[in-house]
Amino acid sequence: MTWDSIIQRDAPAAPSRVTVSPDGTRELTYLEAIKDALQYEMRHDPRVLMMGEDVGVFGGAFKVTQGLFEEFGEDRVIDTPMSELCMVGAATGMAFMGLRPIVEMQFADFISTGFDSIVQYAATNHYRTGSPVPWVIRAPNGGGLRGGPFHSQNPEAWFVHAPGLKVVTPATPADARGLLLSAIRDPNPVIYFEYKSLYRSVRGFVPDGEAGLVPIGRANVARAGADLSIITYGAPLHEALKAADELASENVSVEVLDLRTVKPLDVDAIYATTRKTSKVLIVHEANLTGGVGAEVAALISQHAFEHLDAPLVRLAAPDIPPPYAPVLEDASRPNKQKILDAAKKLLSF
Amino acid sequence: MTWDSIIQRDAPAAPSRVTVSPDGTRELTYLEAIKDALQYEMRHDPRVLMMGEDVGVFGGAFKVTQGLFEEFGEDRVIDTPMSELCMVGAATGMAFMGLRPIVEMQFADFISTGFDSIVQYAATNHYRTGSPVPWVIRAPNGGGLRGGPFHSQNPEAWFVHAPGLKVVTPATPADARGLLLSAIRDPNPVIYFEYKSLYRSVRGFVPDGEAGLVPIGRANVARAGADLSIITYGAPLHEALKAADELASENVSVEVLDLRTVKPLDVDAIYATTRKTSKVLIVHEANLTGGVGAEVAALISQHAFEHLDAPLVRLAAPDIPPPYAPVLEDASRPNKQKILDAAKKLLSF
Amino acid sequence: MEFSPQLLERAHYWMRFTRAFDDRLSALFKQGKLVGGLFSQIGHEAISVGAALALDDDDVIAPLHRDVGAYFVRGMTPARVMSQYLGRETGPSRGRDVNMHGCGDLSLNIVGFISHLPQTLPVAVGIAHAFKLKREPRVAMNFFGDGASSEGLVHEAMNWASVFRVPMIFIVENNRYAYSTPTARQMRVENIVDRAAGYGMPGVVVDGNDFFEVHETTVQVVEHARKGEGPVLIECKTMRMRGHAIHDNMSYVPKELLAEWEQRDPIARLELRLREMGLLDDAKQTELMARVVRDLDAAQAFAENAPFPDPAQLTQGIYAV
Amino acid sequence: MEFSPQLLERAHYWMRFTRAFDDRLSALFKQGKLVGGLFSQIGHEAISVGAALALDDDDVIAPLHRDVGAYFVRGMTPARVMSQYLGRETGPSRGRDVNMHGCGDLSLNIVGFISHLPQTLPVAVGIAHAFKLKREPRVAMNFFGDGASSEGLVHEAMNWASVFRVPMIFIVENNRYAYSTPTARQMRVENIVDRAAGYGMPGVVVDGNDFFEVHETTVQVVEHARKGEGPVLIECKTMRMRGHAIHDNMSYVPKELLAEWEQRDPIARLELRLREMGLLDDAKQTELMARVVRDLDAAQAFAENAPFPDPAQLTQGIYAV
Ligand SMILES: Cc1ncc(C[n+]2csc(CCOP(=O)(O)OP(=O)(O)O)c2C)c(N)n1
Ligand SMILES: Cc1ncc(C[n+]2csc(CCOP(=O)(O)OP(=O)(O)O)c2C)c(N)n1
Ligand SMILES: [Mg+2]
Ligand SMILES: [Mg+2]
Repeated sequence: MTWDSIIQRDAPAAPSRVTVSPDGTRELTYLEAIKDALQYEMRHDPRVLMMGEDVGVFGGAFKVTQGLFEEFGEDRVIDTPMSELCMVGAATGMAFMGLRPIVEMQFADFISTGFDSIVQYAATNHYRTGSPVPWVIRAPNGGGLRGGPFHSQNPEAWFVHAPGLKVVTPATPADARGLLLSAIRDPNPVIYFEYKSLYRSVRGFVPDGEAGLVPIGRANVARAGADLSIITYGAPLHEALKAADELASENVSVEVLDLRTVKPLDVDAIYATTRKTSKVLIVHEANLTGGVGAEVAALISQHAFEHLDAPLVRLAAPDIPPPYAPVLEDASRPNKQKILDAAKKLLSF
Repeated sequence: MTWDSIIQRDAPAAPSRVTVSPDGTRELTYLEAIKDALQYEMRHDPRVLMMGEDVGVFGGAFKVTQGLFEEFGEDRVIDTPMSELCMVGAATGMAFMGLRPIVEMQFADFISTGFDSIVQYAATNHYRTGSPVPWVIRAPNGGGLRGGPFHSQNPEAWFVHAPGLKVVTPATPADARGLLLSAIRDPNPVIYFEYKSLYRSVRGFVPDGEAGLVPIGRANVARAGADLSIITYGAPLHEALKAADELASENVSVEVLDLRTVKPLDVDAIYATTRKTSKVLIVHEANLTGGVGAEVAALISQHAFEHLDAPLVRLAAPDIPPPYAPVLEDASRPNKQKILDAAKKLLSF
Repeated sequence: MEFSPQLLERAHYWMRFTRAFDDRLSALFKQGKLVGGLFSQIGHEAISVGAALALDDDDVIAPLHRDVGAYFVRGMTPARVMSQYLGRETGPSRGRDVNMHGCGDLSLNIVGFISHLPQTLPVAVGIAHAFKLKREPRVAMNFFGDGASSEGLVHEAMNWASVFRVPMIFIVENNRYAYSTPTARQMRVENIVDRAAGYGMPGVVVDGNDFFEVHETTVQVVEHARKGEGPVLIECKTMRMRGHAIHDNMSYVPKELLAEWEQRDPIARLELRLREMGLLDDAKQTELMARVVRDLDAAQAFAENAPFPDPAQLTQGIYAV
Repeated sequence: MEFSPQLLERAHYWMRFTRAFDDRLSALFKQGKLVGGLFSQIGHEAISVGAALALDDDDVIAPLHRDVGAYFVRGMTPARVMSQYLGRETGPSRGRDVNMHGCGDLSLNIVGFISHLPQTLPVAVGIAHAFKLKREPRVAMNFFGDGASSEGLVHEAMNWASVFRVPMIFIVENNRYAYSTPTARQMRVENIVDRAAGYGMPGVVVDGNDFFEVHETTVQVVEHARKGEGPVLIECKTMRMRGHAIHDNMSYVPKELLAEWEQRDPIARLELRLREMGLLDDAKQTELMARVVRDLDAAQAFAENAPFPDPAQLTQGIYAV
């Protein structure tokens, strides 16, 4: 740490309550799990560094990186000028020279400002030249925080359409840590969407050390069931699980598949759950048209068509910018009730 | 015309061969039809102006705007600095002040450089503030010209996912003219993808004057049929029609639906053809994953599911940057033979 | 330059009103009546009010998140801005956009900004370009921050404005911080205005906490632009006196720096000058403050009684028809 | 500065080779053996060769479409470049990328560019940044054009390089045109280098058609950057002597301008100086030209006999494993 001669420090934040379970896992919030992965990897791999706007001294807009500047210093936790496009390009250059940069977008919404560096340069590089581009972009995703049209977006589908990227969307603390470790170690450019609405609202047991690495490209059956599949990812997973709980009490057995990675998709898991239940409801927070749900539906309707016995239903935000007013934002986001309604309608097909 | 004091002019290009049919339509190439629409609208609406890199004195990289600088002068055919992001933003500002700017991207590939101005500012503006943004971006789309990874892209799906835009993809001279007129008159930001491979390879009769306006959002049954539907848009339409011809000679009746507009989609036409044939093959030039075809398949699999009697098949470019080497580019593009193969497989389901 | 008493009174009222509006919003936030982000503009009153007062009604302004005063001067009523903050149907975005974002109204010649900084800049440049093409004697003015100055689009917009010689006034509010990032980490120059020369554009630095200097300079620059002499960059030096937004206690800002700038408070300085000029006394001050509170209460009452948007209309208005 | 005979001989060879390579590609194009775009670099030889010769092997270079000479100097063989143009498996992109695009090879410390200008610039800046972080005494050099200079990313990259004081050399090749657009329509300044001051960065203008001036300046600047004194912008004044690409007859360029620059041909000037210095005579010239043709024939033969890519591998390599 060095550029803080001018800075007066707060008293350090109280350490968060960490519960350790008998098998050595710790109970962490989603946010703590992300930070744990960053810290773990930076401690073990000197090539790893981080950069972004206000990630250093300030600890990031969401305080995900708090304390890392103090631990790793200004060469590894780099506060940058406001330049998303240059930031991603610089990460590519650093990656070329053997470093493993992690870029934080202050909000996922601003990833579009770095678009060309991502989809044109980095994504295509390995195919065109054979040189890998091992970087990670962390992008705080989604709504629910009354952030309005430019602090609530879910832009993952743009990157799913761009050849050469990997895109992950963890929904639990364990996946948040496990996928971030995998993303940092992956030789490809990986976009890691982390859900703002889950940062402090979700806790869970998370393995320490090398345990709990979650492979990119593998979905997870978050709840097994037989009557209907809900395929989802990111924040709505928790709404889907609540809906499944409620349906269970009505004797309906719902399988919830958490994609976890939206590029490349785990097609085997998608087809397996389709075969099992024959009825699929796809849920995501991003707007409907051209979203990831469309790709999932298209894959199923081509490759698991014979196993379907009902229409493929998508539940997503409408095709509007995420609105601010709580009454509008709430109406626009998929939630337990909407999932229940859609599921029941589908079950009665 | 004024900034040409330093410019030596070529002899004017020979006028293109124009055939006029008895009903007053003229036979034009796809490129001539685009230019005709630009010229017609600029003659009739003084608010309309054009800008882009090299669109003026040079007449555009593809010579689509040749002669317009001479006719309308430097205030209405504006050669800009290389600044796609600013260009789109400036168009929005001009639109706010009552002008009707048309922006030319030199290649559709460079539209990603203006991304934020399009998807964040212009697209969302009417929803957020109630003020319309009547501009058009013309983007020469697609491959087949040995342009390699950055002069052959088909990026329309990104914009289909962005709320607030309209996206059109004409495949014939008549639609090229008719949709461009509609796009210019539309009060919303419209992205007009024109196909480089069709510029001079396709000719057709095109109405003059106000006739032949093609509404945005309306698909066209390019060929009626009963056994199988091919849903497509843009350059591959012509390959689909050739395949349909060939299948007709084998007594298979293929319906070819040309979407023409990919946002908003003509869902009624999509469901109608599905109901009619029960077998659907979706074809586009853009890469597969997260492409427009996914949305079409998802819509059918939800809203016309009961009418399907075979899997929904998509035929598209693989998920790679468009490769340069002719042998690779040819292998990556959908063509008549691939359409035939896919159609036959589907017919035998 | 002459400053008429009427002008000074207007400036005084709006600077005071803006400050009070800012304090009121913080109070509402603490009461939980306002959710989402809240940006304080304290310390920026001379810039927003001083520059906005240099424009004619026909001119277009594109202010930012710390330019609330400019919205007011240009006719966006406090009741509407308050409605926007409270997510009501009566705000300029009808509850669609948040806080000062998208707080525009083209009928008032105010262009709203979006978060993506500085996306409004080319829009304002395009507006100025339209004025030039239409041969209208109007100008456009756009604000941006020291942080936003690092974004590539600033370069494109300044270059474009200069190449086409459009009637555009760029105002950069250098308030020493972009969120937690001090200007020394944002750029290796002392003055952002040094970049103007690279566009063949005049640039001028003003004390952003001095209403008289801001206003006089902008008046001159507006005249320059209106005469067709092209764009100008004005750098207003100031200090962000609160955190980036209300959640930020700005522990990264040295206390001495804040104390130093406290001494240069733009409103205190204006009031001192007004007293020196014999235009202000205790009675007038009391009267003005009472008017401010009254008007503020009315705005708040309007907003708090205004309806929320109707969720049945959630998807309406995505396209213009 | 001393120019060793060895260095001058190398420069002479590569400048001549580059020119001949350029002519040969045009011929192949006309024969229909080469499809897609073809950019001539005629007139740029002193810049590409002169600047590249200032670097050590460990330094990284990111040249552009008119810097073919730089690729050669840095060890990208003509056979590989020719293969790339002919879409063969033996080109650096194995037929995936087109002409000079993506013509990089990190094992040679050459970074390829992509069409989206100037997307390679931040990549080179990141490379220089990595050198600084790793405390390696290496530098990065990137080329861009007068047209690309209008893109916002140039601003971001120069600002970033300057804020972090990375060992980066920016070379802007001001060849007076961007496609059909003359610099006067691209910017309202005479010298792009005037922008360096706005980043607190030194800037220098050189005659881009004078090998000696280009090389001496770049050597000094490389030393400056290598010592940790931060980035520098060099503007090379030159003229694009052909159309933007081979399809363009550049009727928009005044004939007198071309005639004037014809007089400043960088190769003719180099050869004149070499003769004056007693390093070149007719015999040596003949020998060198023969070597150029021989090497060029070999490269062409290699490329023409090389296999095309295997379409069965079309989708391979999208991910690194
Ligand atoms: C493109 C983009 N990146 C990041 C942000 C997040 N952000 C919002 S305000 C801000 C700091 C702005 O600083 P400055 O321009 O100096 O304005 P100030 O807030 O100081 O008035 C940042 C980083 C953004 N709005 N837009
Ligand atoms: C972002 C972007 N927009 C447009 C283009 C199309 N284009 C290719 S080269 C060129 C002109 C480049 O001019 P300059 O930078 O001066 O380089 P020069 O060709 O003169 O060497 C243009 C407009 C591009 N490659 N990238
Ligand atoms: Mg600031
Ligand atoms: Mg040039």
